Amino acid sequence: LITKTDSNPYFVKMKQGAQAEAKKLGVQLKSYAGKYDGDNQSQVNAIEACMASGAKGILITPSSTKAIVPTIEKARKAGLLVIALDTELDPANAADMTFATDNFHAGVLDGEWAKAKLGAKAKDAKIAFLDLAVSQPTVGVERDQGFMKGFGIDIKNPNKWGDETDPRIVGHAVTGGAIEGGQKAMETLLAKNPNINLVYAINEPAAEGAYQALKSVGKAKGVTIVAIDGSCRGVRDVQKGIIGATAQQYPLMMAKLGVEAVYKYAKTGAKPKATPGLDFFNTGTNLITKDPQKGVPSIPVKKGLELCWG
Amino acid sequence: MVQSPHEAQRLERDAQRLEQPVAASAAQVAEFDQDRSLRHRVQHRLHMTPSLVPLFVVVASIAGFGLLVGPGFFSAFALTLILKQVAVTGIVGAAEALVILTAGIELSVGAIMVICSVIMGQFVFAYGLPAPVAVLGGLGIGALIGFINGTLVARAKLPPFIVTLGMWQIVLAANYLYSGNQTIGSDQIDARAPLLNFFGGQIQIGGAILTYGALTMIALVLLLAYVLRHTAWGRHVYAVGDDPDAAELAGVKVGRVLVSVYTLAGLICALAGWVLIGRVGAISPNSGQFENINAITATVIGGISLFGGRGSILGMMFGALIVGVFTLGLNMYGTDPQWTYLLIGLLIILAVAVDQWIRKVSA
Amino acid sequence: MVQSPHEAQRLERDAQRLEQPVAASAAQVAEFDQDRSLRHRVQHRLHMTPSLVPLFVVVASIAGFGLLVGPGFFSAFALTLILKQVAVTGIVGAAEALVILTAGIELSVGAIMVICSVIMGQFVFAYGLPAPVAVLGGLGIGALIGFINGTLVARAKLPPFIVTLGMWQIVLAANYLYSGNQTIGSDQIDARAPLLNFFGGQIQIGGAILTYGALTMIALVLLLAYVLRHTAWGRHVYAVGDDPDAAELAGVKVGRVLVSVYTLAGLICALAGWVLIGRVGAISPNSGQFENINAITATVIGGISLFGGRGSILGMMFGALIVGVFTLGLNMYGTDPQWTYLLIGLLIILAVAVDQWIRKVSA
Amino acid sequence: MEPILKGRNLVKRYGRVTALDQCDFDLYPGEILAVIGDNGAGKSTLIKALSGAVTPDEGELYLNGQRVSFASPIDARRHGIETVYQTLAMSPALSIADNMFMGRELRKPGFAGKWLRQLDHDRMARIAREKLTELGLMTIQNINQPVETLSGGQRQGVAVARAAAFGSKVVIMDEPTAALGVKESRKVLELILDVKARGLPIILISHNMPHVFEVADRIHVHRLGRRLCVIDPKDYDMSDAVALMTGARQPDKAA
Amino acid sequence: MEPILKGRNLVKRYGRVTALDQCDFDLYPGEILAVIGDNGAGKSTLIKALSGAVTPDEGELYLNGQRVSFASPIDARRHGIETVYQTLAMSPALSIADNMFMGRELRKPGFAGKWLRQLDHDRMARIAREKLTELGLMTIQNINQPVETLSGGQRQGVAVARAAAFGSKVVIMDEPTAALGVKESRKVLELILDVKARGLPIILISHNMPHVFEVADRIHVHRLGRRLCVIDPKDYDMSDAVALMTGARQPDKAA
Ligand SMILES: Nc1ncnc2c1ncn2[C@@H]1O[C@H](COP(=O)(O)OP(=O)(O)OP(=O)(O)O)[C@@H](O)[C@H]1O
Ligand SMILES: Nc1ncnc2c1ncn2[C@@H]1O[C@H](COP(=O)(O)OP(=O)(O)OP(=O)(O)O)[C@@H](O)[C@H]1O
Ligand SMILES: [Mg+2]
Ligand SMILES: [Mg+2]
Repeated sequence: LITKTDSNPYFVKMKQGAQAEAKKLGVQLKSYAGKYDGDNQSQVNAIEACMASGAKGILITPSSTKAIVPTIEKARKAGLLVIALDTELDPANAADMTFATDNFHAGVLDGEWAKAKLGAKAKDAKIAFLDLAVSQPTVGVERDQGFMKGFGIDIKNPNKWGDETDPRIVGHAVTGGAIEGGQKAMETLLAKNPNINLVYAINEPAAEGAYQALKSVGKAKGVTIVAIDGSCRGVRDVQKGIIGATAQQYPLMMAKLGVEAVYKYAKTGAKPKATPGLDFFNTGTNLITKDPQKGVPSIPVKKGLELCWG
Repeated sequence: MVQSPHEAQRLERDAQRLEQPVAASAAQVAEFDQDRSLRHRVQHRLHMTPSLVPLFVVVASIAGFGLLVGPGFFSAFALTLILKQVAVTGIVGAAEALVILTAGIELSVGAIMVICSVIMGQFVFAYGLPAPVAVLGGLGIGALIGFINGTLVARAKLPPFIVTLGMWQIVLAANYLYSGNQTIGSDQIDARAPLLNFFGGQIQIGGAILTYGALTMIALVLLLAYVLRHTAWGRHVYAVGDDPDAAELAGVKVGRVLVSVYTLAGLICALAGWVLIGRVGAISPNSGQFENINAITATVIGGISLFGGRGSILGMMFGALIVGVFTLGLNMYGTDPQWTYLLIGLLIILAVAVDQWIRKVSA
Repeated sequence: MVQSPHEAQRLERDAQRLEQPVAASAAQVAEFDQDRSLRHRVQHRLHMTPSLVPLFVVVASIAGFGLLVGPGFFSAFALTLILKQVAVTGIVGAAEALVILTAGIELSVGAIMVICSVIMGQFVFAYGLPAPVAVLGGLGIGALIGFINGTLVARAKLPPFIVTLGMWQIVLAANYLYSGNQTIGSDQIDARAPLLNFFGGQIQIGGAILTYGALTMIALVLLLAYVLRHTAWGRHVYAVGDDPDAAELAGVKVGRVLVSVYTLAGLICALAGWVLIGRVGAISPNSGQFENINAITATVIGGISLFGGRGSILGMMFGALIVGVFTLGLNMYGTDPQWTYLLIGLLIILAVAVDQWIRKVSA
Repeated sequence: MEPILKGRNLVKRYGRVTALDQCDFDLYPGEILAVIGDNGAGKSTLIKALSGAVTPDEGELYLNGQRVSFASPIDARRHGIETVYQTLAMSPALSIADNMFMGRELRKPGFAGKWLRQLDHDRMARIAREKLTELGLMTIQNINQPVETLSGGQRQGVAVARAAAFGSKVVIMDEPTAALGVKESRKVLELILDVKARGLPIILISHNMPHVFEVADRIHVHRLGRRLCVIDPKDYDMSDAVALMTGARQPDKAA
Repeated sequence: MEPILKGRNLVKRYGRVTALDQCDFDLYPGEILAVIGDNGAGKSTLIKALSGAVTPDEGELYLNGQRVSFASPIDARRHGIETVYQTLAMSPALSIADNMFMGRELRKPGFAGKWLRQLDHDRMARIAREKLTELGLMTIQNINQPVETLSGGQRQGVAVARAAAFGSKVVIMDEPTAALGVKESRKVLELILDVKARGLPIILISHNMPHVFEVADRIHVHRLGRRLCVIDPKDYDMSDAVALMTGARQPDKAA
């Protein structure tokens, strides 16, 4: 199992899920991780180490969906089963199978919900974007651009954020996906425009940081925050009203399915199949909110808490 | 640079009440040089008090951004926000500055900070210890890690860069392993151990919001400035950084000074970890991985030589503020984050270039 | 450490054919010290050829992991895999080592590497230029960035740490802005500009797979070792790092040497960018952000003093290999990544401690 | 009479160089002992061994008949042995006063000194200035100026002033007048005699034969890492001494 | 006769210290000119100005009557002015041979030297050893040993040997015998006379009056940053010179 980083709880959960499943099936699992989000080289090294030590299959959440492909091809040629988790490769068929969520779609759900929630005010909303990193890793961009799409902002180049001209955007700031970063980013954007009333956060820790920043200047009420991930902490934040809505994803399920697939492949040589109609196996995304909006599919908090991870 | 000796003295006083808007004094920049003896006096002052130079850059950049961003930047809110944002970096930077003064470098500062905040949290929430014990435990472990660094540097004579590079990785990894990557939220902290959140408190004066964290940074830096200038230990720190062989021959216990400096640095980092809890309102093992780079940047911009023995810790604080001012200013001006990143890179170089230039003309 | 003078000579020869499995020579470690004059000769050899020490650590750690991981680690495949994995770090490390020998530090190495690989890609795919022009363009821009660094260090007399810290941020941000975050895939490269992928090529001898990238690293390091030892420029690099004032008085054009070193470092980083394309098979603007830390680690583990003027560039390569051996060994052993980081941290310290210790007993 | 400082069979090797080769050494109370010898004869190494800056590989050291071994210069200083090193041992970026009082700073009296551990900069500056004035080093304009801005001779003067001011049992000077001007050298020689008058024995290393013959009570001739002989300046003249130390002449008897 | 090296109204300030204060200077062909003065009088600063190590704030410099200004020591060396600095200007970690040939390394003949730019380490080591042997510095055991492992005097010997070997117009020596032993000092004085016999003029800064009076043709007395007077050693004795340079006596006439 090769994850993007070990510092993001999302991947930590994924690792734990995989370990639990591996133990159940009696499979030997080795894990690797990059040093930072976007660290392609560590992942290349990890794949090579797997090949050298005679692994049967690789589960990977690619840091760079395109740059990892040549190495993956080598691994597949060497007879390893390669499964992409969470993030699709580019092209998707470079892996034997992908168990993933559609990050763009998760963003779209957030955006649509926020648009409906603000209703008439959506026209002149003041939005803060709390993104992942200046290097613009794929996930961050997909989620961000999905949100804009859902909210009805012209996203220009879908592969990068920051090129939009919509006046409703107060600004982008980077958080590193952590509370501290979220807080600092929010403070900065607030200093720029104190009238922000909608916050898009790359993940729930960033959202939590944003909430802290808002609270410390007495603006906790009246600002809507949306996030993506669906960790139990995050869902509870939705419950408490800190986060308006979060798009929930399922790292544990991805990991479990992935380990199973490798197990099956090692036993029988059978490769897993994709969700009909898609080129990957969609583990799904659900919007969780206390305040469902019409036309935006969502599940209640209670259901979310059952499905949540971490 | 500055207009009169009184001005110069005032700038120095400002160092001690930076919290107040310093905008006024910045407007009259770049007009001096009528009276030669006056100029000489100013130059002499700059020469004797090297931290005035980064202070000048701080003031100038605040003025600059004021013009650029508009009066919003001069608001007490924005100016105190800068202080708030640099508090953690400033404290970690103080630890870094101490080590750099001994011609060392400390790459594990951020890691020590994070693990100490996590330890404080775990002591309370995993082991159920009372909050004061947890805080003491965190501080103690910070000092212990520093002590190990110091011992390896001073006794085993390993290069500080390597010791702390290794320690950085060790501590970060230990942190993830130990914390299990769990975040402890503000509600939990408020409910069970409000002491951990102590530094989140703040004093409000008009629009100015001074967090205890920011005040702690200022107090710590002033205290260290006093210690470095006015105690034997402080002089020894400079002597060790300047030329350790000469210091040893002249009767300084170089090893002991080094160990004490690294231990103190570890302790200060642990304090930074506590402040971090208050700052973030939560305990998250994901912070501060690269705080070492921020701390070194602040130290070097502040005019402390990486070769040791030269510079003032006040300068470090102004260095941190320079970065803080640029970051906030550029963001408020609305530059794209990538451009901000680029411009900060440029301005780091520029700030030091201005510093060097002032030193030259005032030499 | 080593058993006879012949052994010592053999170790040195090994430096030049590290590609072959060196396992055999590692089995007989830690048994010397019967014959005093023999020991003295070995010690003298170690003293004169400081890069033997990290080489010894490389060999010992290969042996250690062989025992730990099993014979799989001794396979030609695994051993050449290490070379392949450290090729990029080794090349960037060569640039770093040059700068560190002048008592500088170069934090922008990784950033220069990435932007040059991106530039090569963009020249071909965005502007439709022929691949050789694109490669030259990339190399030229790498040298140019290095030249700017060097000029700021040598002429404006800014501290290298600050110059390259700023440059690191500037170049990374410029890279993101310029690349528009586009990755260029291997299919595109193979179709339109196979030259960019040149360093992905490899020679296979039995199970041993030598990529051109790895061979380039070895050739580059040997070339630089020759230049540093046997040309006037090389001696001047050492003199500048040792004591720039003395070097200037003794007739070395310190400024010019510094500018040439940084420019060459930039050029080598650009070469690393080209090798990186071959290594990964794609061009991704997200690589190499923290390659500077790897490069510095390799350099310092390899025994080059951060204070300049002391050490050998061969040592840097062995330093990179030490890290490579540990990383692959731990990866193959299957330790959890956090444990891997922790152990690597520990072993960085240990490697240097062993190095220091050997130097001491052989002094 | 029992020597106050005695060395026996001292050996110190640097790699393949044997800088001290079974060297003996005696310093008697109240005397001025000059150590002369060629460049590289091992004089500096000898006094480094006596002052704790270097730990000899073999051999014994006795202070007042007691076996001692110094782990560091601080150790030796604590026993009252004060040294002017050939390399001067100054921190270039620190001020003259800081350097003079390095390792034995004066604190303010009362609360500030006791509890705040505050240094008495003024008093230290005053004393430093007095000591330098005694040596006639009045060209120094500012006692708080960093040592690196001093001329070579001024630096040496500061180092000599430091040792003379603080020595309590033995004062060792490794070429204290090498970079000094005529007038300043005179002052140093007077100072050496002053120190002797205070009852302290002095070890003086110097290449300046007139100086040596002017002040020394006995002369230790060092050659090839060991004591060749000890001579009395009243019985020998300068050319004899030079002949001995360069090996042109064999010693006939030891004093 | 026209001076070979002439300075007029040279001024150099370091912050508030004026190290050179409208100083004049003349060196005539083929002579040995001694510069004497108190510590801190500005002698080193003067010769740094002459050798390009320091750029004077004001004043002119003439070489063979031509106005020159040296941007760096290399500039001065290119004009044939070779200097032994008081700080010696050596790279401690490099070998003796490397230091001697720093900045003017010898390359191997033929292809290796021309195209591979390979240095001729052997030849450089041989020449370095010869030069040192001429100076009688035979206690040095290994020409490839780093300079930092040499004794103070050995280091100074290396620096002197370097300047003497390469000077073509003027050789400047700032206290070349300060750390040298009696025998080695003799050798340096002989070497100075040798160099003079080769027709080169020499500037010698020294605090050692016997040495100065032994070799100098003229003596430039430096005081408080300027030339007080120039005296002929045949007309004055040492005590006169000392009286002049310490200010105890006023100069009556200038030479
Ligand atoms: N740190 C060192 N490493 C290696 N060799 C050394 C070291 N220090 C001194 N030596 C060698 O030891 C010998 C004695 O040196 P020492 O400095 O004691 O001589 P000295 O008598 O003081 O000479 P001088 O009169 O020139 O100062 C010399 O040959 C010198 O090269
Ligand atoms: N880099 C510097 N910065 C500040 N002041 C300096 C510097 N160099 C020299 N000075 C001052 O200039 C004056 C002259 O110094 P210089 O070294 O020329 O004296 P000198 O005549 O060579 O003395 P000595 O005989 O002791 O070597 C001294 O007062 C010294 O303190
Ligand atoms: Mg000596
Ligand atoms: Mg001088």
